[in-house]
Amino acid sequence: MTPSGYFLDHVWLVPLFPLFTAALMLLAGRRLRNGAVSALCVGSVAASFVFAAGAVLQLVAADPAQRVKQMILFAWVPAGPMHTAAGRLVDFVADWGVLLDPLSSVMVLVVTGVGLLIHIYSIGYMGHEGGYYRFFGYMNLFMFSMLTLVLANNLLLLFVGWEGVGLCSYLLIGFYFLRRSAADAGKKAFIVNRVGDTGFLLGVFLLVATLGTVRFTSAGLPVPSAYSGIAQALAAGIESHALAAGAPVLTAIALLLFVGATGKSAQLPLYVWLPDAMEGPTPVSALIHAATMVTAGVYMVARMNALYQLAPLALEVVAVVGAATAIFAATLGLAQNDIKRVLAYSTISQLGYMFLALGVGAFAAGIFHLMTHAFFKALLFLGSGSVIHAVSGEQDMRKMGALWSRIPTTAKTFLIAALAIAGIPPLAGFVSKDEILGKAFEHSPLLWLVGFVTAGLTAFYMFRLVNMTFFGTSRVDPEAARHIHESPRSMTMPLVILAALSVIGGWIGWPVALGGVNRFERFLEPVTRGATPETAAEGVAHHTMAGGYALMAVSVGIALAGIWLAYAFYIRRRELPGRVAASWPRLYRLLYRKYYVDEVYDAMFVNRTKDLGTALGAFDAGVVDGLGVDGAGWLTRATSRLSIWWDTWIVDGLVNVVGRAVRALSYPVRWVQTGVVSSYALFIVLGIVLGIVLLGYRLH
Amino acid sequence: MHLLDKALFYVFAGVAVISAVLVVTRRNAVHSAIFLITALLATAGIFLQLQAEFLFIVQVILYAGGIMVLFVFVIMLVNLDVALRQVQFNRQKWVAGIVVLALAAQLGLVIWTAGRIPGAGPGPNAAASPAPAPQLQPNAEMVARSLFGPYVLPLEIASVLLLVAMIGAVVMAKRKV
Amino acid sequence: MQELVHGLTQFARMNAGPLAFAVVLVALLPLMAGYLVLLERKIMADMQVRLGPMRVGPHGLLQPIADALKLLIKEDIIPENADLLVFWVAPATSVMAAMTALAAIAFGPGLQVARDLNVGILFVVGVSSLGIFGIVLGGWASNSHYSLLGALRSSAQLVSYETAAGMAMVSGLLLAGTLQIRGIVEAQRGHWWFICYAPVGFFTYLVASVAETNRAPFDLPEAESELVAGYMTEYSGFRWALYFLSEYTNMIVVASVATTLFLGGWLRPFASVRWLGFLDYLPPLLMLAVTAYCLVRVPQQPVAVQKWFLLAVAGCCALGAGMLAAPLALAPAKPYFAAVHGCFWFLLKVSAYIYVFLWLRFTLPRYRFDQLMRLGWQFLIPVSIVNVLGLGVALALADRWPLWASLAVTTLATLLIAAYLVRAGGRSTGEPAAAGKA
Amino acid sequence: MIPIGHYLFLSLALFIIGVIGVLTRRNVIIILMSIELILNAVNINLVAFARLFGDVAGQVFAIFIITDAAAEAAVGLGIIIAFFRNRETVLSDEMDMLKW
Repeated sequence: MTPSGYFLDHVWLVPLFPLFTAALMLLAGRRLRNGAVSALCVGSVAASFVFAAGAVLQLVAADPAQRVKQMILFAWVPAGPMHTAAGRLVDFVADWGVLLDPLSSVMVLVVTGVGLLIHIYSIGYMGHEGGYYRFFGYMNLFMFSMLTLVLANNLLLLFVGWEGVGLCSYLLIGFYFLRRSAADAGKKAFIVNRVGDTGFLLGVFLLVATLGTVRFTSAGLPVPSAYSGIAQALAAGIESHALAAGAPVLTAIALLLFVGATGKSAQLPLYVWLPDAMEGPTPVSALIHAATMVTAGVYMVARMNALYQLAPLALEVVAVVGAATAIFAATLGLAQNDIKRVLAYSTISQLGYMFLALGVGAFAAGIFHLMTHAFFKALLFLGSGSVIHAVSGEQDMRKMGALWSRIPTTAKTFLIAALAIAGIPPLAGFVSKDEILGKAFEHSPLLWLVGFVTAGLTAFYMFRLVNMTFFGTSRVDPEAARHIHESPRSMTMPLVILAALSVIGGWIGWPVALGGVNRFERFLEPVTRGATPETAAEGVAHHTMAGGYALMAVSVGIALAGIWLAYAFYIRRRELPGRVAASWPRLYRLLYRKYYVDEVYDAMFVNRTKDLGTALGAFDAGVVDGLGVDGAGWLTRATSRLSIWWDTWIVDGLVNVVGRAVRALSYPVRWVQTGVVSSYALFIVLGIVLGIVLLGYRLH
Repeated sequence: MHLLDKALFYVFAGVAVISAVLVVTRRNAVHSAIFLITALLATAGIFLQLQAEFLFIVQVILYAGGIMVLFVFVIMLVNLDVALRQVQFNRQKWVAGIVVLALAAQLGLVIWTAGRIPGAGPGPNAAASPAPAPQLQPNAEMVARSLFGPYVLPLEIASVLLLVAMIGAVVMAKRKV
Repeated sequence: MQELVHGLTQFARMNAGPLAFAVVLVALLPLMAGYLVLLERKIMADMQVRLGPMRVGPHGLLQPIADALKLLIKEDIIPENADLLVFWVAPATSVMAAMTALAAIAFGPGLQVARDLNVGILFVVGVSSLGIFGIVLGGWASNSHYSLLGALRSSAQLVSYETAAGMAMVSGLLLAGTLQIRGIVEAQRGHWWFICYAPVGFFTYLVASVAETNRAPFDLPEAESELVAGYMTEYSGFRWALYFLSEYTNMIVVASVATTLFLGGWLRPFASVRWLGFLDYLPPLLMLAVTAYCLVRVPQQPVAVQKWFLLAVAGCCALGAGMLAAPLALAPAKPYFAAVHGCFWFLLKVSAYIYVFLWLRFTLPRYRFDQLMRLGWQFLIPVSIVNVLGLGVALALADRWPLWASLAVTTLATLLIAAYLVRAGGRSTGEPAAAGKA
Repeated sequence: MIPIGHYLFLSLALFIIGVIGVLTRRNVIIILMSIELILNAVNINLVAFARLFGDVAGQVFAIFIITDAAAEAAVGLGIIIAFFRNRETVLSDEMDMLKW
């Protein structure tokens, strides 16, 4: 009784629209006019969005218990029978399939919806750039990869999308590849991600060895028992006591997968690539490095919640890493002057929030924050892009200010987004962030405290940004000041839509404490239930009404405090920041230089790698070339001298002896071989004569 | 009638043999070619006498009209005044002469004695056209029926041979391969 | 010895008719060739709005005889280093080949030297191909570069176009189903002439026969402006006349072959259509008309000799008319009807064919040698081969389709391929390999 | 009628003359012509026996031999031209590259 309908049955088409246009762009895009490129690429994303939305609507229309649509398009890696670590004989096969359940519905809507808006925005933003078709080709390729990732029905296919988005991220960060810093940033992103991917792959291997399957679930398939999913395999393992909750192997898998997630989702310690990734065009930052790709890690962990719920230690690690990243990145955001870098650190910080939510077992809250964050962070990035557009490409906030009335639409939508991320009710950010903080408090007050402080810092640096950009006195370059203008409709229209979503987007998850029903959590509940009912019971708990109100009030309070502080620092008394920085010069330097993390990484890894290369080079030159090759050469020469002697005197000597003997013997025969045709013919005739004589003799 | 036939045969045979001798002995290759043509035409006459009209015409068209034109062409392309002044016979001519005479003697003996060996076929005096011998008429039609009937495979092979020879000749005579 | 003489006389008695005809043929041929030359000059003059030879005899009618006399009494020059034997043999070979070829041609029912040769038409081809030797050897024996070049060109051309001509003839032979000349002609009695069945074959043969007789526009071997006079450069006097004779004889031969194969031979047009029988009265009337014209012109001749000569011509024509009319009117002459009238129709068709030759000569410019070779090897030979294939298919199809339909289909296919060849030939601009030969 | 032996002796004569030509002449073109003579001698034999036995097969074989002669002449003369171009000679005893 799986749900069906036209869009549901054709949901596998969703990634293919962008793939088609991406192929078209990258193969033949050079010949197309810009109008055609925009129409094709935006159109394909719109088609994806329509199909995705239709499919999700048809899915939601189904009975809550039946809201899974899984299709296996073809057997992709039919590896054949194998033994799992538990000794079970399984037929391992990785399909190319599509899984649409509540979790992936949320993701697919976010990806296609936000993606569509950002594509529309890009028409205006990239309109005057070279390589227009290339940009859209990469963007569509990214859409394909991301949708593959999101709709994958198994971990291996998810990895294909995972690497695909990594590739597109690399290509788009390095879009201005003539700029040295952009090319370097691309490489940095790619290499840092490889570190994470190593862990991810190891996790996949270990998972395959342990469970013998990579399919997420067998639900939604025609004969579920014929297909084994990870959730089902885990449940079976628990039931047969082959596995136990908290077993080391499960923890190991979970941690290894999480290493991959830290790489892709820019968590400590692999976050360093994301700030540099701001070298790419702003729509890329908005789409890939804020709304979608970086949340892939969150999605993956949520998708694997069945596993994580059986590995509490790993969940603990996730929570701690998430919380640490959140506050760490927030402090970094305090001292940055580049508008996009502030937003980048903010993204890292918010991703930390999501992992904190996942770590405390609130998978739905994490995904919810993912969604709202996608709205307002995309809005923030697009808004910043609009600002940069307005001030002729300037990104330094110290050279902005007083833009409120010059670019009103951008400023207003930006302010809404800032309020949303700061957590002011009733905007989306408030709802989702508060949910996380509430769940964290239930789990551990310490983690809550970290999140709480981070919320204050977030409000502060966001409004520092808003104040420095839109209010106060104008510090814009006089040359650029004359060109300040509002962006075109194609850019402001997505801003407005995203602003609306930032306001109302949180309402579907309106908390129970404030009289809501938290539809979102109920919607995701079938997925986040975990492998076994017992573990699920652990995850779903309810805090008391009063405690909930108190927590909300406190967090709103600290957000307001942060806003006020920012107002005080950057509007009222503008000398204060300088004085603060001067009074704690070391702290300021520390923050300004981003805790010297890049330097430390350089010293610890990059330079050591270079040293290793140098050492290996020396080894190669000295030992391999010197001893090995040269020594072997000497040995060969020595041997060959011996061989020459042997050849000259024994082998050739014998040959010569034989040759002389043959020549001596052949002298009498030589005169017959004249080389003249006539004489050969004469011999033929002679032969015939003799033959006839012989024949006549015998006949006689 | 009988005698006329015989006379014709001797005329043709005589022309053929004399021309053949001249072919072999002439210094100038063009003269050789002319005498070879004469010999071939005389042979064609003998064919006609033997009721082989089709072969007669094939001999005239192909041999005299085709192959010999080729020969004359090549002689003219290759003709060297030097070659005329050189020695025309090679060193082995006397040995060769003796051997060939021996061969001639043997073969003549074979033909002469053929009739006396039982089971070896008709003797040399058997009439080439015995009275009840079936007439080979209409000749062209009979040859055609035979050629495209039992001998169709050899015919095809012969055509392939010609094709190969043609390609070979073209390749060989090309200035630059 | 006596027996031999007896045998010879017996042979002569049995074959008196053909022998007599052969003698007549050999005797008349130089005359015919001479008048052909006159005809050519006259027609050329007509086309160029001139009068042509008018001095010797009425309307120049005695010109050929004067020319022949002139050639006979000219000095016979032999080049110093010429190969005497070959120099002598070559023109004789040419004439011999041409005249022997005529032996197999039937000018009318029974008007044929080699009557029951069952390879009939092939004999003509074979023997006339021997004419090449006359040209090649003549050119070589002259010991002159112009002669040799002309000879090589000429023989290359002859060899090339002989193939096309042979294939074109095969199309006629396929339709007739026999090699015998009588059979070929009789096969056209009940049908249309084969030109209607195999137009492509006829066209191919027309072009190839022009090339084979070294006539314009393919007269490269004797191109005066390029090679002086080709292989005939060193020849003069009577030997030259022999070459000339052989050329015109060859024209008659190819025209006869074409007439036999494609134009119904000695048959009256629509020979089997009964109600067109009145056409039998046409020949004598035609001759009478010529006689009348001559008689009208007699008084206008300026000199008495010419008057007498023209009168003689008129008399000859009247005699001809009488001969043609006799079988129609007189009962004892009835058996000769077919021969006399057949001969008339045959010669008429041959004349028409030769007229086309002359016409071509006066209207078309000369080809370049490589163009000539390309036309031969890349167009005519493929087209003639395709034509034979097409006819074969058509004859095979004729078992179930009407003959005209199958022939139409295959002829159309052949024409399409010919059109393709023309286009492909237009595209290829490289020097053809055959051109390097000469 | 003419006895078969006459044809055979005629054929023998042509054959022997051809063989002598092949064995003694130095000019390769004349050697080739002598080979044509030999083939011709064979043809006479075949046709004579065809007449004797009243079977047309002999003539068919003669046709094949003529075909073969055509092929042989084409290739042989091609070789001669190629050789002449390289070596400026048509004498058979100067064509001794086979002997090293």
